[in-house]
Amino acid sequence: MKSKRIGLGILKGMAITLKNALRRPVTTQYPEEKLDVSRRTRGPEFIWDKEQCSGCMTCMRACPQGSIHIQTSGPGVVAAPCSQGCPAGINIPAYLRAIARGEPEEAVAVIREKIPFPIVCGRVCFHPCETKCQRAQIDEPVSIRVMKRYATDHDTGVWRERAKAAPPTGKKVAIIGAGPAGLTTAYYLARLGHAVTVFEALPEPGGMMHYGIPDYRLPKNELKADIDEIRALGVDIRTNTRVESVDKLLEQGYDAVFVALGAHDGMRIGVEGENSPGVMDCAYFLREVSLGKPVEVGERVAIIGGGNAAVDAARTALRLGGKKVVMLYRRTRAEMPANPEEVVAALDENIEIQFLVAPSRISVHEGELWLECIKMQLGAPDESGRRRPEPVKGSEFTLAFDTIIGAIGQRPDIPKELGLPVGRGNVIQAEVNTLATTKKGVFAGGDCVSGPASVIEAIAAGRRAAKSIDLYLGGTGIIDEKLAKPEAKEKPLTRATEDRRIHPPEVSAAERVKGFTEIEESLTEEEAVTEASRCLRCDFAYAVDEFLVDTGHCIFCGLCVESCPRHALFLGTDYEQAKYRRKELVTAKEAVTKTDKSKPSGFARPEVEETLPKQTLLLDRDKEKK
Amino acid sequence: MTVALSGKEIAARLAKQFPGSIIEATGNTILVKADSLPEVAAFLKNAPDLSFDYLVSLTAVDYWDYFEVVYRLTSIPRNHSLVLKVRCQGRANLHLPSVTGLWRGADFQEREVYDLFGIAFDGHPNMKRIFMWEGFQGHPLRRDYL
Amino acid sequence: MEVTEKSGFYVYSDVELDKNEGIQIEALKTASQNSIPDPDRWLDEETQRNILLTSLDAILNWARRSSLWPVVCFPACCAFELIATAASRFDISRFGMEVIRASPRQADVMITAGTLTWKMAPNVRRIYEQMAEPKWVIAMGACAISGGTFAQSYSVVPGYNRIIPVDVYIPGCPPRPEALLHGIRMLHNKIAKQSIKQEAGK
Amino acid sequence: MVLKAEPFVVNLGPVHPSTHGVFRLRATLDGEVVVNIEPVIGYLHRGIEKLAEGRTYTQNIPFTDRLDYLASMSNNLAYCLAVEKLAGITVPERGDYLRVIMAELQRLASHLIAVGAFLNDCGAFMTPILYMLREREKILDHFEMVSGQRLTYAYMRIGGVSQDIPEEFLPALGKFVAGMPGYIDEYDGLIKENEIFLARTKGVGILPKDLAINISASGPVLRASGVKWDIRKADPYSVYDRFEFDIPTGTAGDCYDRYRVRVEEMRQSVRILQQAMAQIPKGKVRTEIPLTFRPPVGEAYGHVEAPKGELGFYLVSDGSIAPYRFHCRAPSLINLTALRDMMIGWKVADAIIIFGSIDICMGEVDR
Repeated sequence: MKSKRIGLGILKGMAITLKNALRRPVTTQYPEEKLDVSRRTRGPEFIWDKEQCSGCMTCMRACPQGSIHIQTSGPGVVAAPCSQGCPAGINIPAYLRAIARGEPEEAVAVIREKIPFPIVCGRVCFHPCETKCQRAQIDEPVSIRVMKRYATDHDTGVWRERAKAAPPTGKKVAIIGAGPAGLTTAYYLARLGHAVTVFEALPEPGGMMHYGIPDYRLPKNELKADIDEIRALGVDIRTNTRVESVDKLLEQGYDAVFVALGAHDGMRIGVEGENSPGVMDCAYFLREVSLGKPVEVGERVAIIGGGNAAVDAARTALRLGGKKVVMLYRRTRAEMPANPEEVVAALDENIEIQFLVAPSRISVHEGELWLECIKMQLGAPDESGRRRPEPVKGSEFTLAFDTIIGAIGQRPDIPKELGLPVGRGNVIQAEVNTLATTKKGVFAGGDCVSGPASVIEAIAAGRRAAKSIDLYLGGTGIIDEKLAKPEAKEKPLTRATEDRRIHPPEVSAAERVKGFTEIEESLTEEEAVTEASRCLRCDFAYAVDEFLVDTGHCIFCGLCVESCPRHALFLGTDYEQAKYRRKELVTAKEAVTKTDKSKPSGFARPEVEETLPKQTLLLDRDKEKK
Repeated sequence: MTVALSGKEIAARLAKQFPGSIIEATGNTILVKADSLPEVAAFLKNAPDLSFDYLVSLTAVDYWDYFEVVYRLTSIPRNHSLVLKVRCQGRANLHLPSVTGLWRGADFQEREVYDLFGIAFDGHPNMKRIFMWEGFQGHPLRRDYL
Repeated sequence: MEVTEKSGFYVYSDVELDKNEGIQIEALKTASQNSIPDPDRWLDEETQRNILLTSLDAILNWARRSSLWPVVCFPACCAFELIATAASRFDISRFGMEVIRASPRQADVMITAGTLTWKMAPNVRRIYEQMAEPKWVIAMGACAISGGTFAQSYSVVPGYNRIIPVDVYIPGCPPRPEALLHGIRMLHNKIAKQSIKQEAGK
Repeated sequence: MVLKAEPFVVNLGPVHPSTHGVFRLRATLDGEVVVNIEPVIGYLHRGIEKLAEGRTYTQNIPFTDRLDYLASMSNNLAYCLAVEKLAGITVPERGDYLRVIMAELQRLASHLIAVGAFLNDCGAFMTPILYMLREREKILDHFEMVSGQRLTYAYMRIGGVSQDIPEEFLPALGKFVAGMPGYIDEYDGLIKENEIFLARTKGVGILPKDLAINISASGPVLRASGVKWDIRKADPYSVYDRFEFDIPTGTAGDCYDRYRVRVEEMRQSVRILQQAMAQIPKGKVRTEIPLTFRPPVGEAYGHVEAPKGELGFYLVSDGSIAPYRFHCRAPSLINLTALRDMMIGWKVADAIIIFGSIDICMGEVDR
């Protein structure tokens, strides 16, 4: 206390007494005393999710108080949910707008900014973007993949003129494996001026894009078009070349090595008799078919597994002469990892899928394979969240087949002599962000690190690898480039009438099983423009800088929260976060004083009424929460 | 269930009893001339088979050309209901006969209508403002009051 | 004034009373077109403080804030959250405030729990004026801050600070008891910073 | 010897602890006897009816919360019923059951305050109302569980309720409903035969049956005078026709009867709650309608039996997104008409009790 300075003993004593007297009893320590507050409490604070908010101003319209103020600063700052959903981060709304304007070549330029395989992705991508599409809140998501396909079909190559080639850096990079990850890395590193050599063990580049995806989904010449663009950059792709050791490559003068071997080793079914003739694994089967080798498929084919590869194998088997193709899966359709569209297509082609069935033994009887199966039932969920199948006792039965294809998964086949650390699941261990391995100058990515994944994820891994390899080689690590021309200012789409998505025309099921011709056909321009115009332009939505609720006026009725189509707004429940900002409130109050009293609040005024949409959909948000 | 009586039937009876008192009848509503309101209301209250002894609510609506005063009547012993409407043309110096003599429940409600719409009820014992203070300018619930 | 016997219905007092009231209301309404600035001199940190006075301030402020007695001013909805705060579950008496005084002369703080109309304004003003110094005002709820949901109405005062100076604002419609307690704690903090010198200079 | 006293005027309120808000009673006294009173109201007139004409139908729901802030759910219900009548919207069955559950819980909460405040006015300062508030807090917890607010819920929507109840709601309600009759018995046992209470309330402030009907009294005030009139039975709305319950009526129409009727109504509410909880079906809770919608041109009157009496909303639509006229038939205002007849001739101390026995809410009186 300051009384020390005075030096009077009496005051000092008084001070101590005071200090004790001023000590507050514990019970008065608000907010340490916490009451049980219900989880639906409409507390004193608004939680606003900037990422989700599109500035559609529905909340402003719903507010009876007019106490919501949104400050916007021009469009196009927010990353749209679809772009966030895309592993490669393509600016999806931008290319949809380009298509809607009737400029598909600009759309390709936008896509090319992030991925070097637009043609491939336009056909086989599993579109994680579409699951994030906000249009689903109104009717159905936009067919983003089909739009990409349409754009590449009408590409004029405008982007090539805008691409800038960097001067050679004199660094050499070796890439092992010419799959999507390896070729993406090669593409970007070549763009940055490095000399890139790609080593491929198989006769054709493309990896799983070539050897895993059947022709009816991705014709080989389309894949070649994309790879040719990479070759055109001066990337040296050496096929039929197997790399023995990474160290040898480094000795040969390569400054960095990127290992992208993929996952080509089909997993064994693991039952008795799996080595019988006529039993094969899916990766081998698809690869042999792609290589053009004659593969003998009997009339009755069983596919064991429920992944995408299993569906591909089943549909390929059907085209190679299988009359009765049966897929056996040990869980139910809900748990099937295969893309639902593919499953539907397979069912259309009269492929039978038996659920909750697991094989237990294979035996050969007079030229036919007897597959002993057992019925399963779903038990408690395992660590992956899927319910674990359990066999039902006494439910064994036997089916007869000519060919059995096991498609229960693939894993990387990493040769020991490569000299890289291999972890659980036979994958190479690499750092998550930089993809660097323990060996200096050696990077690894793609399926051989993550386990079997999708093309777009491999491309994303390739982009990460290119960034970190460039940084390692002394570059900036910036691989993005501007290929599309800048857009004119536009507004977000806030009024949407209910509409269905457009499905591309397909060859009929009876026709398509006859051969390997591509199933899906391209859209007409009119259809593509209509579909692309359905985009809500979430990125363009007013970029909301600040979301202010005048708590001096707010009555916490919750109508804004209820009306928000994107769940970007919540009424907070955390009382410790509650702010009673005195000064700000006073300022807000001054604004109130200036309100024009002749106008009633709310939006029932005739001039504002005109601007209201005819139909605002109310969302059943409880359904979503569950 | 409270039965909503047919306005047309009641109107026919009333027209016989008090010729020229009814303007129109729709649904369970009858529109009565302002002059004949006291006798019509008294009849509705006292007729043994109607006995509207309970005035549920009394209010007014501003339709720009005229004001419409709405009397919502219910009979507790018979459990049926009827809506009585009276129109008041013009916008200034409005007068209607009071029904406080029949239903004293109209006391505060008529004062409310006087205060907020400016319709004076003749015969009301204490016709003065109820919500707003003396000296307040205008009648807030009129459509032209901002 | 004339009053008849019990037999007669409808005997009403003189209309003069109402007219006088109306004149008062209109006068107050004309006089309070602008809001009164908040008494926030306490925000100015560290004015020249005498050490002795600081200690005296500490004692005085401790005494003052430890037993704030609110005055009855319960116009509307917020009153029931105030009553709930006073009741056993939230227990305002932990702050020495359980004595809610009906007489303004025995109270230090006015918790304005509800919408204020112009008709009511002279009465609230009078209650505030009758309170003994030092006195504080907590504006509880949206209506007290700005008129809240009725701010556009013809008869509602847009905020108590048109009539009386307000010290603490608590948003909410109505604020939960926890929020009210928080506001009271804020007022305590404010009182702790006050100085007897400033009051003398008022 | 009779002392002749000069009559004098006493102002009770508008700020007075026993006026239940900003109510003013201009009483003329002869000594201690009330010879004349004049209720002066309007101290809380916020112009809700005018403001409502400028907002959409959905945006008006928060206003109805603030009419009778002790019974927000009942107000929401009455307004939503009126709009649904106007626009011809039906409510899913589960929504209807939830509405009934909320309305009956609200009746319990409102009557608890009514009884507690009434006893407060009788001179039992603070103690009884603290017990009543204890139970009221439990009910508010249930409301908070479904709507997030403690007093102004805005829970009901046109076409149902805003959201389904959380899983833990019905078990919690079951626990509360099981305990509630015990609590009611506890209060009633303490109060109903209390000598002082009987002396102060029996025969005080009698409202005869004919007069009660004539002044359009409703709710417990009307029923205490011996009129068996309850909108839930007389004109069943929502799903009230599926429940068994009784209408308590008084015989004398004095303050004591009004107290007894309220306590008995609480017991009946518990009965309805038990039945509703047993019957509640699964399914949707609201018919989805746009946030801003235009009902056809016309008018509608929807009414419910609110805790304080018949609460009705009279809506006139001109086909736009906002009501053309929004009128609220407020039970408290009309029940106040009886005040004068009940008070004259009694002493000032009795006047306070009579006033307390009507159970008014100023937000609804003044609107």
